[in-house]
Amino acid sequence: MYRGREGQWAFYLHRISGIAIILFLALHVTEISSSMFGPKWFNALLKFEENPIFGLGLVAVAALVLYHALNGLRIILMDFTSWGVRLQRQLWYAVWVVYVVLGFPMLFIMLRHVFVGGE
Amino acid sequence: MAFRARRLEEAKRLSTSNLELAWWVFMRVSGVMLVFLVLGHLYTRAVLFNFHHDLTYDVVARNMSTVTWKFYNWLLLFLSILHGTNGLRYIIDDYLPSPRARVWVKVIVYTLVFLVVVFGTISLWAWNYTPVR
Amino acid sequence: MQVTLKILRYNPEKDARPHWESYRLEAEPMDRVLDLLHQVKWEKDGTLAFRKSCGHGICGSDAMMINGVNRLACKTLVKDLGTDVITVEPIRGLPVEKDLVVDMEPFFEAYRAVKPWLINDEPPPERERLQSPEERAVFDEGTKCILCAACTTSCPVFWVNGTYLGPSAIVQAHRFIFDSRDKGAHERFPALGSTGGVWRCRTAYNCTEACPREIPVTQLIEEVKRAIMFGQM
Amino acid sequence: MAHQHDVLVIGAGGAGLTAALYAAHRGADVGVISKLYPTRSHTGAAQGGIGAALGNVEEDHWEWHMYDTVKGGDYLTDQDAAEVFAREVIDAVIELEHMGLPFDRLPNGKIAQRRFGGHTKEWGKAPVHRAAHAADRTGHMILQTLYQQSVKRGITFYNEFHVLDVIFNEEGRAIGVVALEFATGELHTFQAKAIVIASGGFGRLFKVTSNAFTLTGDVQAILYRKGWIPLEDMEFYQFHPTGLYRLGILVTEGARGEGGILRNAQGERFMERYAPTIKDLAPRDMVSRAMYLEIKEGRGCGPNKDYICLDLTHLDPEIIEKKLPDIAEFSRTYLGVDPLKEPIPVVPTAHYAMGGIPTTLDGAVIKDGQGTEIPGLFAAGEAACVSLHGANRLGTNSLGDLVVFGRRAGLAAARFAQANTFVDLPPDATGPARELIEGLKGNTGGESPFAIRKDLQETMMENASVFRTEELLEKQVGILKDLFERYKKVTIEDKGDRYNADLVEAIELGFLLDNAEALVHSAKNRKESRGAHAREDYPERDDENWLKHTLVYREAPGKVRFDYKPVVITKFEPKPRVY
Ligand SMILES: Cc1cc2nc3c(=O)[nH]c(=O)nc-3n(C[C@H](O)[C@H](O)[C@H](O)COP(=O)(O)OP(=O)(O)OC[C@H]3O[C@@H](n4cnc5c(N)ncnc54)[C@H](O)[C@@H]3O)c2cc1C
Ligand code: HEM
Ligand code: SF4
Ligand code: F3S
Ligand code: FES
Repeated sequence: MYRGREGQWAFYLHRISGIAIILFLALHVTEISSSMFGPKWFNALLKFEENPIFGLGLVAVAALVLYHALNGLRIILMDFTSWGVRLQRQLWYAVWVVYVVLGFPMLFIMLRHVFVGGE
Repeated sequence: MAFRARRLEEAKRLSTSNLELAWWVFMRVSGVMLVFLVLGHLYTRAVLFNFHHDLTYDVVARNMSTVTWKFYNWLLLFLSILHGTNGLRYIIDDYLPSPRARVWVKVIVYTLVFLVVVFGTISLWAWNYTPVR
Repeated sequence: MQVTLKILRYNPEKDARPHWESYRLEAEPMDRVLDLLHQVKWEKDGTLAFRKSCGHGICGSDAMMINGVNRLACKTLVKDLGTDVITVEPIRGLPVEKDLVVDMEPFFEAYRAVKPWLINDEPPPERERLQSPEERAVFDEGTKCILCAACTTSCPVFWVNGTYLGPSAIVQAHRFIFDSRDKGAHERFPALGSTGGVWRCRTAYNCTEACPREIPVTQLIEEVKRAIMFGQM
Repeated sequence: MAHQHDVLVIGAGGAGLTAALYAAHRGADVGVISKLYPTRSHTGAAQGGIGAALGNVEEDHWEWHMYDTVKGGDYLTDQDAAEVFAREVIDAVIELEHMGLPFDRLPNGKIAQRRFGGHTKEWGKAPVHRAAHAADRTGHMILQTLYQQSVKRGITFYNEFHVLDVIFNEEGRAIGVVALEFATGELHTFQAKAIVIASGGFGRLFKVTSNAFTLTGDVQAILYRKGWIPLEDMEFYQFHPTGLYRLGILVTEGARGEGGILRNAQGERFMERYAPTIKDLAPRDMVSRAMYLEIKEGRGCGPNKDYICLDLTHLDPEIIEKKLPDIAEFSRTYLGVDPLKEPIPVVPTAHYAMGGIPTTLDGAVIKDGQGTEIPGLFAAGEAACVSLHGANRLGTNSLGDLVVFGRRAGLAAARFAQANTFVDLPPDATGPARELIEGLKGNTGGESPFAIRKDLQETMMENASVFRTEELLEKQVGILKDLFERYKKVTIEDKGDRYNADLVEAIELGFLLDNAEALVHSAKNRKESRGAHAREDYPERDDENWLKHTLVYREAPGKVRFDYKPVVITKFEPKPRVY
């Protein structure tokens, strides 16, 4: 493995998260669209997905989306400002700070949904 | 540093190779919009609701029947699909060196994506909530 | 001090595929990796092949991957590596010809594609064309490039996508596009704006980290992107 | 494989590329053979600048430049060459600018110029700003710019082809070249109407040198081996005063041009004693000798008292970072010395061959003291000797030499090609080159080329560098004889075809030995001190007997013959050289 630094890992992670999201999105849309076939079918599907495996999968996708979104903003700053490139490393760390700040509450709530169940 | 075309032929020559630039800009513009759309979607669906238990046909259908949400979701669908598919195109171009394989994979991917969009759009407008008893 | 030099060897006349070979060497902390390669070549195994010329980072012959990062062998001192196990591999993304020697032709093809020469058809004045120190400073960084290919062959996009011009060629384009004397920006645009052009750059920064001339490569690439964008819209 | 070009240029440094461009400009079909990728040529290492009396900073005249060149060359400079040079280099610099060379600029937009060793105004009164520069990478920019123009013109390049032989017909006209393709090990023949040699110098003869590993005087040796082509003024080899301690990597004279000072262990600015007027900016031979003397008399710096300190600490850090960024970096990288804070340890380093293949003002190679031209053969750059530099080259005059005489050689070659036709190569043109290769691959004598080269470089440094005596040179003649014997038994490990660097280095070692032979014998022959040639046993310049160029021929291995060529004197009568 080439020993690249922050930029390289930011790129790989952005790419991997992008692929994962588009794959999930395709499934997700198909799934929701299946509502066309009526509530029975749809509710059955939702029931099936109550399995925590799916719940965790969803959490993972949400985590990837959050990274992709924040790093996407980092990329945009680098592309359109004169200082973004100079501060790219700091920006990447900032991405992780914001990631934790936004991500932790979200993670907490979502995990509770998965494991604690509804009231 | 003068890029602006001064003559017609020049403008033509330049315009032919503008496509990649347009996509590049689109990725950024759509990206910014998606931040709000996707994170909003995530928030309303996964955080406000207990998506894992409370999400039922009823809940979704009631929500989906308002025009605002229809439009919101459709924009989300459209932009993220376009953004994601163009991203996939970049990736396919990068990792598939053989032009033949590239064409085939792209044909398949674009067809699937097209079907997903059509399917999604139809179903989106099909939501019409009448509570099931 | 004793160091272990591991070299990825490949001789197409003998080997089916590249393989690692290790050499125990006596080295000084101030030795260049190039000195170690010479020690192997001159004292242990004369069949080792690598390029070199100037020995002080100015000719661009000896870019190679040292301990996982692209560098010039003649500009990397043993002490700077901070370890006594040193691995050396050919740069990636160009066909390996023998040991550390790669085929540079694709690299120079990209170089030629961006028309790396001053384009200005107006008849020149009697004396020099005038240019203010400020105008000169705008493109200074790019003029330092020694065409060593360390940047291009560190780029994760270039490794997998042979059609990408690569950062080095874009640096060359920058050097001319931002030269106040140059009038040919639009002639370079087709190559730069095509599918293999600047838009392929994913801002991975390996190029900037790798450049032995400390050129802010990514910065220049981004400036070229913006120049094209604002010139077009 | 066989190739054909009207004009064939050997070498893609500054001289070769200029020649190729101008020959192509005249309509010739040009091919360039280079054992390196063109941009790897050592012209790219040149730092300080290119001297031309542009007068952008202060008043300057080509006559002053000519005078400085002649005086710097200790009056061995051919004054017709110096005049042509000082006039034409002005246009050449402007032309380089038009080609796109990014010179540093003055606030008024003109090309910036700096001071350099030996360049003065009003016939030696004070240093003058004459060196046009692009930071401290002027040579790099010249090489890049010329290569860019060659690419634009679509000139044919044969990169990584090693020239092993030049072919002549019975009338002594140069008709072709044989070269080894590094990638495949194949021998190629090149048929040409005119051939321009621009293959650079041979600094690798010495242990401490600023020159690249590849500067081994190949084509000088190839011609010298023929026996009937001489080499001129080989005894004059320049040692640059400021090479990085132990490594020899160059610190440009521009560092002193910007105000740097040489100091001995006591911190004394010793050049005040040797050259009271221009001090640290005296010509290189004088400064190098002064440094040697300081070290010899125990005033060297460091624990072993074996180097001199180049002090830049009093300069504005801005100047160092802006105008001398590369040398600051070399010092930091290779010595761990920050020039902003500490003086840089330096020693004289083998730098430049004033001598080489003798030519006319148009670059035509000549074969005797009467100036008889060899048809179809031209030379320019460091490989050649028009005798612009005489006994000692001034800083910045080599880059000028490349473009002025490279251009003249290119144009003359194109003219020759227009007036003449191709000559068929002999059926086995590659014969001698093949024998050379097979001989080396077949040798089993067990001598390592590395060991021979090391001994050669060390003994040349000891016996034939800055100071010379009859005794030392005699000793070196004996050592060379021994090294030639050992070379006959040289054995290489790599017997393959592709990228056989082992073979190439062994061939280059053979060429180096020939250059050494020519240099040492010429030095032993010249019984005076002049410019870079300093004989302790003959400390005075002797115009009566030695105001002439040496031409050295190889009669048989280890046996040489001398001929002489008069020095052309037009404007300036030889005078004692004081600064
Ligand atoms: C460190 C340094 C700094 C210098 N600074 C200055 C300065 O500031 N100002 C100045 O005026 N001068 C300077 N000089 C001197 C000047 O740079 C050189 O003398 C000059 O560049 C030589 O140019 P060239 O074209 O003759 O040869 P080079 O640039 O050395 O090129 C030689 C070419 O010949 C080719 N070649 C050689 N042998 C063969 C073969 N057998 N087959 C095929 N090809 C072959 C090589 O591949 C190469 O392309 C400096 C020199 C050095 C070493
Ligand atoms: C949420 C806000 C989002 C932002 C701000 C964003 C931003 C970006 C940006 C700027 C790029 C271009 C990267 C580059 O050129 O270097 C990109 C690429 C990409 N995006 Fe997004 N994106 C977002 C959401 C999405 C979504 C929802 C998907 C999936 C459907 C997605 C999939 C991709 C893919 C596959 C790529 C290509 C990655 C690559 O080429 O390496 N993105 N994104
Ligand atoms: S930009 Fe830097 S790394 Fe890339 S080729 Fe030029 S000098 Fe080498
Ligand atoms: S590593 Fe490659 S992706 Fe761009 S920033 Fe450098 S060229
Ligand atoms: S040998 Fe010239 S750059 Fe390393």
